[in-house]
Amino acid sequence: MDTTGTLFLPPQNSTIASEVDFLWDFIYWASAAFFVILGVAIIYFLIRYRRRRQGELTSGKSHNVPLEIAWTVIPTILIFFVFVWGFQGYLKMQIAPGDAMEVKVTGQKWFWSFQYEEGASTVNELVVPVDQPVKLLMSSTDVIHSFFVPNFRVKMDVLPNRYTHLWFEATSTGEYDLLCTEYCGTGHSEMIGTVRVLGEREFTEWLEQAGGMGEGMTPAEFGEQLYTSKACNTCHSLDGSKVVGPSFLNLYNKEQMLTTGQAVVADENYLRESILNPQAKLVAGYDPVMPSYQGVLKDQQVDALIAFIKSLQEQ
Amino acid sequence: MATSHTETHHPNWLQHHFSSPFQQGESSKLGMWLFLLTEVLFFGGLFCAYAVFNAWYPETFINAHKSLSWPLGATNTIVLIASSVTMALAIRSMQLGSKKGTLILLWSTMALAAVFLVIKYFEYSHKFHLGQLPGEYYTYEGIAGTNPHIFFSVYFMMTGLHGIHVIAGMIVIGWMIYRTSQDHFSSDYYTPIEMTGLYWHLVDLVWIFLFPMFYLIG
Amino acid sequence: MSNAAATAAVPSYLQEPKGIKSWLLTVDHKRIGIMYLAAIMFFFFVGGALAVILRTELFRPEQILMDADTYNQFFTLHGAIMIFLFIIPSIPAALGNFILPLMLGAKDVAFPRLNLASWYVYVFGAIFCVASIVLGAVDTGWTFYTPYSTTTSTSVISMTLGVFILGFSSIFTGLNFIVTIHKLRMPGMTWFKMPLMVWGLYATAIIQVLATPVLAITLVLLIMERVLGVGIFDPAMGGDPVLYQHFFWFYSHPAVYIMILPGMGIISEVIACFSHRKIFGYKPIAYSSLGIAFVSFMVWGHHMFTSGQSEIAAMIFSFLTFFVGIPSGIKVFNWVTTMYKGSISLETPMVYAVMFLFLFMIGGFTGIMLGALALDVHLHDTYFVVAHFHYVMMGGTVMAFLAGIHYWWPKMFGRLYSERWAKVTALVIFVGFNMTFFSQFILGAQGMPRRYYSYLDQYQPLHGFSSVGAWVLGIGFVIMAVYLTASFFNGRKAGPNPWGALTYEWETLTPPPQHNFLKDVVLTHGPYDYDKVTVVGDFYDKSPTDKQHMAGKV
Amino acid sequence: MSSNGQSHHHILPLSVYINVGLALLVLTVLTVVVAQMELGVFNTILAMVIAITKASLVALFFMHLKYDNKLYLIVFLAAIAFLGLFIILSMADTETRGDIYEFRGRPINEDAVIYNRPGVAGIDTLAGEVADTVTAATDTSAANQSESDTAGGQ
Repeated sequence: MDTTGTLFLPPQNSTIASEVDFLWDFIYWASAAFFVILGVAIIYFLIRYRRRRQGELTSGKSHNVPLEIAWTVIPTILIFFVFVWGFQGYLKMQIAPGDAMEVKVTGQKWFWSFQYEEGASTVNELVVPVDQPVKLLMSSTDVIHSFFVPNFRVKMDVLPNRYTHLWFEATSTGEYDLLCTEYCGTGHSEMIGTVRVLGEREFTEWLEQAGGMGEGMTPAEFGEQLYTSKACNTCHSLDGSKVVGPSFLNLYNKEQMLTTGQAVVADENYLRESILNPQAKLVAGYDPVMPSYQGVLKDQQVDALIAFIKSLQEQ
Repeated sequence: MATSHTETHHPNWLQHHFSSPFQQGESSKLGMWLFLLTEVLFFGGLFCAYAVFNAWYPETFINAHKSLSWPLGATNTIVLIASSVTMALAIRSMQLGSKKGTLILLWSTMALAAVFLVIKYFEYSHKFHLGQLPGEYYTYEGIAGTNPHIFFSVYFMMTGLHGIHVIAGMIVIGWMIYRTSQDHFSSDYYTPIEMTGLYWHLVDLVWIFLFPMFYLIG
Repeated sequence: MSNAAATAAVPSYLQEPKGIKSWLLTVDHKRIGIMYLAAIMFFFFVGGALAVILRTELFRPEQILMDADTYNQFFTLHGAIMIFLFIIPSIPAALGNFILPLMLGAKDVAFPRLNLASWYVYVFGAIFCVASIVLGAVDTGWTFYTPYSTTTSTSVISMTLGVFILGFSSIFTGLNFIVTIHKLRMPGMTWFKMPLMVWGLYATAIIQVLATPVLAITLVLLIMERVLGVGIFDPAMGGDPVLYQHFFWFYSHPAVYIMILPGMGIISEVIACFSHRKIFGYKPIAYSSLGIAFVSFMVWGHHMFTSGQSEIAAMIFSFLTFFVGIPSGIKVFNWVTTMYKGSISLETPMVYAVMFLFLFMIGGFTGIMLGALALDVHLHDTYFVVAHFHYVMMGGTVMAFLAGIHYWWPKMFGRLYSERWAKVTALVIFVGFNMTFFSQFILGAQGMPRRYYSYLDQYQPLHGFSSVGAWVLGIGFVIMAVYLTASFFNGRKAGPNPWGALTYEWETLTPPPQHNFLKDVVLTHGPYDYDKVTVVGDFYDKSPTDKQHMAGKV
Repeated sequence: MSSNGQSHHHILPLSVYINVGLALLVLTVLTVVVAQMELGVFNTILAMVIAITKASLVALFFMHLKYDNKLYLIVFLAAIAFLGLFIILSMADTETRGDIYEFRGRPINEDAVIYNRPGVAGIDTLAGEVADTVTAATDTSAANQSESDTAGGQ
């Protein structure tokens, strides 16, 4: 298995990758052959048959049945093979093995979240075991996104109010880019995550402690970790600048003007409500784009985030 | 194509780039048929939407279609068929050179089109009253099945688009009435009326399908 | 026609009638063609400027010129302008309008007033599209995918209404061309005596009248979705966003052939003329145009292999997709064989035609890759697709368009351009083009998704290279604008038939008089009878004598 | 035939129009009667067969396709054929999405939440596009939007 990649293709890190790359190679070299033959012919003709005298009469031959049959039939046969291989590979990509581990994927503007059957959930980081098929059950909460891992050669659109699916089996441990390939607005190019492939034992360990607070961590430190891992950072800055949502700096106990015209103090209750039900009290000047974190964050995690926000007070 | 003896006969309605009235008439007709082809495909998108959603929500479509009044739909069908007959006869009348007959028949077509629209108006206002509106304005609660608003979205889009075509047809027929009364046409030259007729028959054709799709089978 | 002295007194269509009003109210297909040409060239340079700005922004992953929202609006505008305002009308409405009746020996198109209306409708639609910039720009991409397009706060309605109106312009042109080709051929011109450009335009026109109405209804539904929330494409209301994609691509895939088929027509003309040889496989080329037009209606689903459409649909669409490849391949084989034993003169139009052959081949081969299901899953919506369609649309259609412009320029304006500058520019464009887009094949296959404002660091070197290529390309087009403008004002005067071609547009004066031909033309030789008739082009014959026409013998 | 381009096809007798008109009338009555019976799928099939018959009558006689240049017939049939292609190929997708995995064949929430559209509602967007001045109005609509979000949220 090629794990270094070529000029064109990234390394192969899933079971399906070599099959896709075989198809690539076949078309690539067949095309190269045709390209060279035709290219050489064009250049040769340009030189050999350049105009030497104005107004000469030329050959009136405009048909050659064997030649025409050949250049119709040969490409047709080649193309038929390409179709069959392409379709076989595609079917393999569509039908997941029965023992595949299932992970629920949600695409939202502009991050990915993953829910494991065991209860763990992550944001922008899909952690999977090596050498084990993983089936993703995907849907979106807003617009269409698309789940793409180049090294695995898999891609599938993520639709609102519909499930789509995708499966893969990673063949080596490591971290691979996860990209959104269906245009979804401002943060489209920031909707990048990682697929972390772990050994079987490491994965089991990870799954057990995933979502919990590490030992010896203060709630605020845990919150800081969640701030990145749950992708709060895509919309909320820590330096007071306005991104998509309000900055966390000095947010605690600040008086906020709502879209309804009311004022509200950003206390613990308000922060909790805004995380779990963001549109309930929307601060004026911001779009109602934040998704609800109900069910995504555990209570302990919400507390940790609030603790982290409280710690961000400038003197 | 052109026959040579037509060169001498050059009536004022013959455009310079055509060599004979025959060529001009055939060109107009082909152009009109191509236009009708675009109309068929324009409605086609909605027919496709109807087919897809009918297959997805068959129960809804059956339940929802019962809220449409088939007697009104059938009346409208008959009205439109009658208007098609008068339209076809108007062309025939002009072929025979009868200006008066053409005018009477065109006016009848116009009147029947108006009757169609009036009936449609009563149907629509009844639906508006009940809250059987398209999409997110749908508030009616008496129809069982998933997503009944989709039925009404498709219904209003298709009949609405058809209605717009009826109105456009009436405008063109009005224009033809004016031109006929101004003696623009004769038994030699009546292409514009013929083209209007083709258009009007297509409007009728579309309704011939809309009627069973919405009023009878859902 | 050889009697230049006697006919010199006849004013050309450019000279008579005079005045701006005579232009704005003209029903002369040549003037309408020129007005189209002016309009599309304007939008080509606007779209091109946007492209250079976009590439500059992408030089490095971080912000250089603009923020993400502006970038999204710019690439949407670039796509919408280039597709709806430039490429679709470029060859049919601008060059085709000018050349089609001349090639048929007709005095005008079948419906001259409809033709003028088509231009005004185009301008009207263009105003709506441009107005969307002022009203808050559009950030949906030119595809207007729901539900993004139904929920974004930008002025989607203005843009889609503009495109809706432009559709009518396209339908009018197509309808007009079909009738013209059916009814207004000169006596003696049977279907298989028509130049291949006419076949290309005919196939194009069929697609225009068949596919464009579906786009119109799609956009109406999209607007209704925004205005009334009809819910047909809205997943939250029981509708289906994938259905929108079916609707959209039912037009937009055939539209790709609206763009390329007339280009292929131009290439057939140019290669035959400059190879001075009977075109090889006339009927296969003609039929393959119709074949492509027909099959193009059954392959749209290959834009949707990863969209969540069903596996069976994907299989059907993939299978049918390959049948577009065959006729395209046949054309290329025929063109190359036409050069065999020809008498090839490498003037600028031919240079562009050869560039077309190379670039279109690459575009076609990568198309095969994208048609293969398993491989498309990896390549879909990456820069590979971007590079592929730029190779077909720009390397194909735009190169053909440039070949056509340089080929018919003397006929249109009666003047020649600087051959030296034209060839240098062609070289600059060829180098710039490949720098810009070949690097994107590699980027895409490596996994770089399209429509990204910023990107991961590992993609930077190729992005940088591509951006430099875009600047080179931009410079090439600026040089072209300069030498063509110079030619327009004081280029060398051209004779009626500079290249020695046998199609009938060259039988009339240069530039042609108001009603095209001084007297009715009758077909005397086929469009590619270079084995029977030969004409030395007055471009080659520098001495101003009268022995250009040497029918039948050398 | 004379040089005039119109009367090259003969003028149809009045009876043709009357008879076709009557046939259309009868067929309309027939389709209504048939629809009142419970015939299962045959209701749809019969209704479509009758509609196609009626359409053919109109096209052949009123639109003169029976007598005119066959090219027009080809144009008309092409329109129908391509429409058919469009519908069939679209439905080849929409009807078979659940073939491999049943969950892919249907929406997650079968019943639409009609008043819970993501983002800003259509009418407000239009207003916003025409004149972006009424910020206050859009603000309230956004607030209403969020209220309905809470009400209809899962």
